[in-house]
Amino acid sequence: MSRFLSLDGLLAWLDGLLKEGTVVVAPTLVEGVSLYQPVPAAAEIDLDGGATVLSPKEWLFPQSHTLFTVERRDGAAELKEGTFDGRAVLFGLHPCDALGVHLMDVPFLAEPADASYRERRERTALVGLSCTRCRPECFCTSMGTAPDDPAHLDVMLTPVEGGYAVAAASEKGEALLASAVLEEKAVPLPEPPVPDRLPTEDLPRVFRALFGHAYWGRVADRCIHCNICSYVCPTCYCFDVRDYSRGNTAERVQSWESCQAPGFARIAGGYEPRPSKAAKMRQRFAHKFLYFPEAFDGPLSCTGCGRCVRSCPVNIDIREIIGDLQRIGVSSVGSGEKQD
Amino acid sequence: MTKQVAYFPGCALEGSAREYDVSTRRVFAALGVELLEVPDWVCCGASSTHGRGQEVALALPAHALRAASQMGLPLMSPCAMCYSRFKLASLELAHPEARARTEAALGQDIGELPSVLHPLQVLDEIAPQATVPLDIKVASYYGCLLVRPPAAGFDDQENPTIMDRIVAGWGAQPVSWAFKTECCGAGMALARPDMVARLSRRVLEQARQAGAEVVVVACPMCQANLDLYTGEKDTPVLYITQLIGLALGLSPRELMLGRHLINPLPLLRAKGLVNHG
Amino acid sequence: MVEEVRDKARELLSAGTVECVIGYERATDGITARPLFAYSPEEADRFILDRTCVHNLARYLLDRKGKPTAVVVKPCDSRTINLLVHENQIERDKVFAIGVTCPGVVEAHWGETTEGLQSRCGSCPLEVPVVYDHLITVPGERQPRTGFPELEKLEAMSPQERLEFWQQQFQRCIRCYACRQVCPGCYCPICFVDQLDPMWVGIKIAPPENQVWHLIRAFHLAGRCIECGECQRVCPVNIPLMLLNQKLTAEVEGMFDFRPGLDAETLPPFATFRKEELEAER
Amino acid sequence: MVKVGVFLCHCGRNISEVVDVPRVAEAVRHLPGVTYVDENKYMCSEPGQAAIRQAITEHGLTRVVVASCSPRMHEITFRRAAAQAGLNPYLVEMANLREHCSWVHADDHEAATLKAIELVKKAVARISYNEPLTPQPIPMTRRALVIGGGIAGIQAALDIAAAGHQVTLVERESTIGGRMAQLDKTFPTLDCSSCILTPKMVEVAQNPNIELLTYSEVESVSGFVGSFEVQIRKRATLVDHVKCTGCGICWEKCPEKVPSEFDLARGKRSSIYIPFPQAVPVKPVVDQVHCRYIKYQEFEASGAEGKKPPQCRICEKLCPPQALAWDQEDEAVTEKFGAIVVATGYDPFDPTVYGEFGYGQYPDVITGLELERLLSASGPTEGHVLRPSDGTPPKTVVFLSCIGSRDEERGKAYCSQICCMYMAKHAIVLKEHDPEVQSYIFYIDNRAVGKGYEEFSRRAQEDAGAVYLRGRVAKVFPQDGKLVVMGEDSLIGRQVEIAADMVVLAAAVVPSRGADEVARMLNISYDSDHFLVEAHPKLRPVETHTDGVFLAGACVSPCDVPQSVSRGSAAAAKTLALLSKETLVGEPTTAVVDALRCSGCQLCLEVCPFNAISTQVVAGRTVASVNEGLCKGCGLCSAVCRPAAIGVKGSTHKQLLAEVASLWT
Amino acid sequence: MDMNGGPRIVGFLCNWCSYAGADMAGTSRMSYPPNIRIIRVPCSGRVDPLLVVKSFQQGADGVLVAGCHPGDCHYTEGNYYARRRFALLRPLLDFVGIEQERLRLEWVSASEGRKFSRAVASFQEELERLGPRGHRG
Repeated sequence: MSRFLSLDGLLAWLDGLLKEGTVVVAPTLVEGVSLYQPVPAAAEIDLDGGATVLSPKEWLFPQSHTLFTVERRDGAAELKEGTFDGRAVLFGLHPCDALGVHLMDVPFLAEPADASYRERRERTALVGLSCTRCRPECFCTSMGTAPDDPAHLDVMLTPVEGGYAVAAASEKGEALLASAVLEEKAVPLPEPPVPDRLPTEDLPRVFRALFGHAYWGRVADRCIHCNICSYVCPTCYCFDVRDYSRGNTAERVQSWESCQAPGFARIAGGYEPRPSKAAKMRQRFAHKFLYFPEAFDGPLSCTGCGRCVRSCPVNIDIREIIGDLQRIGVSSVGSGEKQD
Repeated sequence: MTKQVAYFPGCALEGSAREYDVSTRRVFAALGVELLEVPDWVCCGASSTHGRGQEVALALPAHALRAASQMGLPLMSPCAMCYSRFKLASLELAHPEARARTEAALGQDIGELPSVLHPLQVLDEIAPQATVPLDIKVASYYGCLLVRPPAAGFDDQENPTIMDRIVAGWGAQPVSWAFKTECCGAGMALARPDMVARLSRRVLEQARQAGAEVVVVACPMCQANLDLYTGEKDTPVLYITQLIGLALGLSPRELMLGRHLINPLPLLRAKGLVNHG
Repeated sequence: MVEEVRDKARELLSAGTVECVIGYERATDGITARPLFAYSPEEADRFILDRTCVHNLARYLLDRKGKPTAVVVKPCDSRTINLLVHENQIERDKVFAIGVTCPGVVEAHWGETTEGLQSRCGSCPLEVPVVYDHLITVPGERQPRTGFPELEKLEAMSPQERLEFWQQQFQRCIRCYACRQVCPGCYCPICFVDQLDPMWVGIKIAPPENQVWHLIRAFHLAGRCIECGECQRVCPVNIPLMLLNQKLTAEVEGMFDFRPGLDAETLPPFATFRKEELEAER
Repeated sequence: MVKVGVFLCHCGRNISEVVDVPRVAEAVRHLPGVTYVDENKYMCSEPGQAAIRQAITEHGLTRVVVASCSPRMHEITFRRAAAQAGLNPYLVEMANLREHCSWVHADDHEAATLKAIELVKKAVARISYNEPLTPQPIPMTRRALVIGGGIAGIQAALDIAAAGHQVTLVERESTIGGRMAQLDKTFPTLDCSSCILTPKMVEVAQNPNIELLTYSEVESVSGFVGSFEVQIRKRATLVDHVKCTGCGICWEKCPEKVPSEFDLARGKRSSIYIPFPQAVPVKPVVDQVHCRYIKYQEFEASGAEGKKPPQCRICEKLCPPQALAWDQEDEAVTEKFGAIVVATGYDPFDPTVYGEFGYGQYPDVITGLELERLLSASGPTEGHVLRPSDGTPPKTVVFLSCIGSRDEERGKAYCSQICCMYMAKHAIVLKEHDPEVQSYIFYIDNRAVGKGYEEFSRRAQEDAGAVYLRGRVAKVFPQDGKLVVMGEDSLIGRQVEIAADMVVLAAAVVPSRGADEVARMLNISYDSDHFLVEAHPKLRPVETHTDGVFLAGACVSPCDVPQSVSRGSAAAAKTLALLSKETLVGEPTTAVVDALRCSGCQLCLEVCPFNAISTQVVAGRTVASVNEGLCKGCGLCSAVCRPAAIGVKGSTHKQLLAEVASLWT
Repeated sequence: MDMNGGPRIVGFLCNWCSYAGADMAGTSRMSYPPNIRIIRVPCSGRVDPLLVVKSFQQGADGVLVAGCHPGDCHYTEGNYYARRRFALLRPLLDFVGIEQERLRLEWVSASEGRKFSRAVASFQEELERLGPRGHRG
């Protein structure tokens, strides 16, 4: 016996939440592009849409938002912080995206926590949706989650005949479900699909070993150094902060930033710490598979969602890179000719 | 070089200046230029007519211009007055509103304006093929209408040379003189004969002083005045087409040399330009 | 014809004519293409050539300034070479252009390709590259010219409708700058949009900023866009960027009878003027 | 952090009666950066300026905004005031509250006041981005070039030399003197032209500060004010002027006589020659077109068959110092100059276009300049005026004015300025030569503007009995050995005919051949008649738009001797003002390139009107680089630069953007 | 302060002709609508399209660029380049919904105070006809 929520029940539940002022952020189709956005009504939600172009990190860590504004009146300054004081439901996360949120928590909630991230995070409940099928670019199981893994979620929904099997994974989840009309009945859960598996054995060591390998230069050749991979990635969290001032008002803005962008980390005088294409390219993967695990002991900073694979204009494929490195590593750990 | 032209004789060449018409037709035939006469042509609007106002001043010449345009040929008139009128009219008809008004008056479209030519321009392009050497000193007299107003003229308005070039080409010796474009008295022949006499005589005097034996002209009015008021000495006044006719070996009769008041034949015989006659 | 590419590449590499041949190979999805940089004759075996070869590889010449390089160019891509030579970015004699005639290319994104050709191929004036050192003829009927149909659709709208249309597009922009990074005309060391002093646009990702970015991006390509369509292809949120470029392409051709990249000599519109012109357009 | 002082001007009541100035003061008091606000009835008055100076020192202001009239009016005033208080003058900005506000919005005080507030905000926003600017010193080559050795060029060269500066005078002909040397006498004083000119020519030759390059032409000019690089070609004279003593045997004995250019073909010269006896330098040149020996050499070289021309070489045989140098070749020298004076002079208009006057047809129809040669004692007729046709002295001479002048149809639209006076002069001089001469002058208007000119032309009429006929001439024709001049006396409305012995055409003055090429070399402009164009027709009559290039004499517009001389001196004065400095200080508002941002596309090179931009290699990249000497700060480069890598000081991207951003806040 | 007080106009005026022309309008007391903000630039050819686009983003309803008459440019050619630049920018703006009438290029000489004041007035009318901009920066 488990709990069941019919499709109508689901919509009614979400509309109820909306009515009481909860922000529901869910996959929606905008001009054929699937994005996480606050929805005006549950009907707007793209329920069986696969993975969105952008990950749900958009909600907790917006592309751009105002940290605070200052206004100057008769010599005196007045400061207003940009806060979120409502409640939100992040709906439709697949297990990989749930893992993504977790991996964002690691740096942002580690003391001293990022105030505005923590605020949103605490006021947001995560409602997940387990995967009934995999896309060719999926490899979540290689990254420590699975199509039906409820980890890090507050509520987990599994699509079944006529509705969803419901599992609450946290108190927050139980509280949220209070307003849902649930039936108790036996619903057979579908067999979870099985994505490709990658050789991820001690990746950090391999990366360390092949740090200066010419291989990076070769992959980087075709990279155009746009920001797509970082922006679609659920775990990339680099940002930049700037002040905008106009007349008597000023605003401090935080926006996404990408290690692939030209001039990333460029400092006064024009010095670039990672001038070569190779170094830039390596930076992204080294961060995921070497620096992050080392800094936060353990987890690789990748969810296997495959978004970067899908959106890269020149097919720089993280799975291929991991494979290649393992192959080279096995054959010639450390012996790779120095590249830069 | 033009092989065919639309030919507009005009009133003068039908009457007083028939020899100009005939010699022109003969010479051009000999030179292989076909003159297709403009069908039922009307007055070109020259002399006093165009003074009656712009409408008639354009409508009359427009008739022949339209005809030529339909023939798809340039319009050629030997009469300097006709030439001038056609040329000026075609310039004015280039302006849309003038054209519109004229077409309204005409009740017809004029079509693409033809180019307007004077025989001199055609002759200037034809390689001379003299059979009789023109050993004679010639004063080429242009009068006013071939070069003025500058817009309508086809040579320097003060010192034209096209006729000198042509007659030289045919073997004659053009003299350099200053009265090439002086007024002959033109249409005042009846109103102020005294003045016309003074002007014409002076022109001839100058020609003689410059050593000319004959004066060649390309305008019926010039010919008439100079021929009439010749002054104390007789200097024959020939149409350029007559002179070229002689060089081509045409007979005085064919060129109607007999029609002039000053009989050129004695001189021409003396010069051996005509043997019989 | 694929073999012809491979043979030429092998020949150039083994003769040492060039250090690198840039062509296409199969992508990891097994159906689309991706750029391949071959440094050895062996690697040349991986080259492919078909209607999924959408990338403008000539753009990579900017990364290989001064290094002898061969590159496979479609007619549109070939205009890049003239553009970059004219703008003193590359030396013609360092480039070996393997030109391929083009019947048009399909829409190709990872894991999916269309049957029909890209719409921009409809307005392409060329079938044969404008510059090449070796020409490979690709069989296939070139699709009939369609001009700029979408452009006309938009021009038919009222300003208000156009405004709404573009706001809808621009507010989706995430400013990943893939359009800029892929563009052969965007090679500024520091793009105006990245400049902080003065801060023309700044880092804020919001509709007004996005609009400034897209207007100036397009205008900086006025009289320079060689119509390879890469900006639109790479956009992760499907903004029809080529519409802006095509608008300017049409205007430039109308006003100055100029189409960029067809040769390397003609001065572009902003480098010259005629005293008698454009008083009407003012 | 900048400390901005805002100074609001009432301009009497010009501003304050429309704009509520105290309210403006309140509104801007707390703007970012503003630390001091003051009002004054007249900011531009001495007390007003004093207030600014005082505030700068007492309040340590680092920026000054003056809200008053148009910067075109008082920017300099306030910059100077700031400078006196030790503040860089370019840290001053103005808000135009008068011309752009109170004077145009007098009908709406509220709106005007709100606008005034915004104009001040705008200036404050802009000024925090102003940078202290110091003009780039341009090293001055204290040496001048004068192009053209006519009276204007001579005067300029002498004045510059007199001030102790080096000057090079380049003349295309083999002697200096120009047109004035061809004149017999000069109006209105009737001094003998060569008597007053020759001493100056000699002085040029002898002045140690003057380098005289005759028979030479300027071939190319590069560089800019302070350091023009000029290439000059010295044509081969085939005579070693160091050896030559100018004894004259060669030109006396040379058997090959040809028409003399100096005498306008009215006389002859040898083919080794000096143009006229008083020539400077008195050193001959070999005319390589006519010299027999040259012809002989060419024949030899051609290897043609047939009769050889004579070897001649008489000059060589007779030359005492053996100065003939047959193998001499053209020589190109490149020299550096700080400033350039252009004095290329004029040519007479060719009257043959007027067929009716028969110039070229009738030998006795001549131009005024040709008459000068006939009148000149050193001329072909040794000063006896004789008819070219039969050598008899003319008794009746008719002058035709405006031949090519004031005639858009076949000539030039402009008045040639000198003709009226020289016709009067000729009438007087002819009378002096031969009392029987009767002159008739056909004129359109008798223009006698100038000191003593009107009196002079009266003298021609009253003393010399010249008959002035107002009207144009229709025709000149020969009759019974005379030239009949047929014209109209428009005052009595009658046709007149005069049987003349000689007809003199007052041919128009046109720029001398090649003046336009010189202009192109110097990047200065010329008008549709090819006269060179001044920087401003009234206030900068000798300057050009190219700094350091000045104009003298008839190359600007027709002018007579006194005008040429004063123009020459004026150009010299301008030149000296430059040469008197060790270094020049140009405007500091020039373009600058940020090499880090420059993409090297070189579009700026294409659009720069002053060729001030070139390229240089910085850190392995080819980037644009501005020559501040040539840059005028127009900013065309800046507007076409996609990465905003090139900016104009004083009109930087930051300043303009700040102004835009300040609006409606 | 959207349309009340009239449409907002940013005027980029070249220092040599048009700014002086505006001064002339002042000295001749030829009044014109107050809601124009004049920015002095060395030459109309100095005006970067970015400045125009930024002006619109800052909330301008119209942008006026004024320079010397063709042939009179203090720098000989600047206005010709400006003319080309804005002839292309206008249709682009129009294409994204900023009516091209909102960007004006005028030739105003130093003596044409009347022309300047008339230009501002007629531009103002034009902009009032168009109404406030749909999307303001």
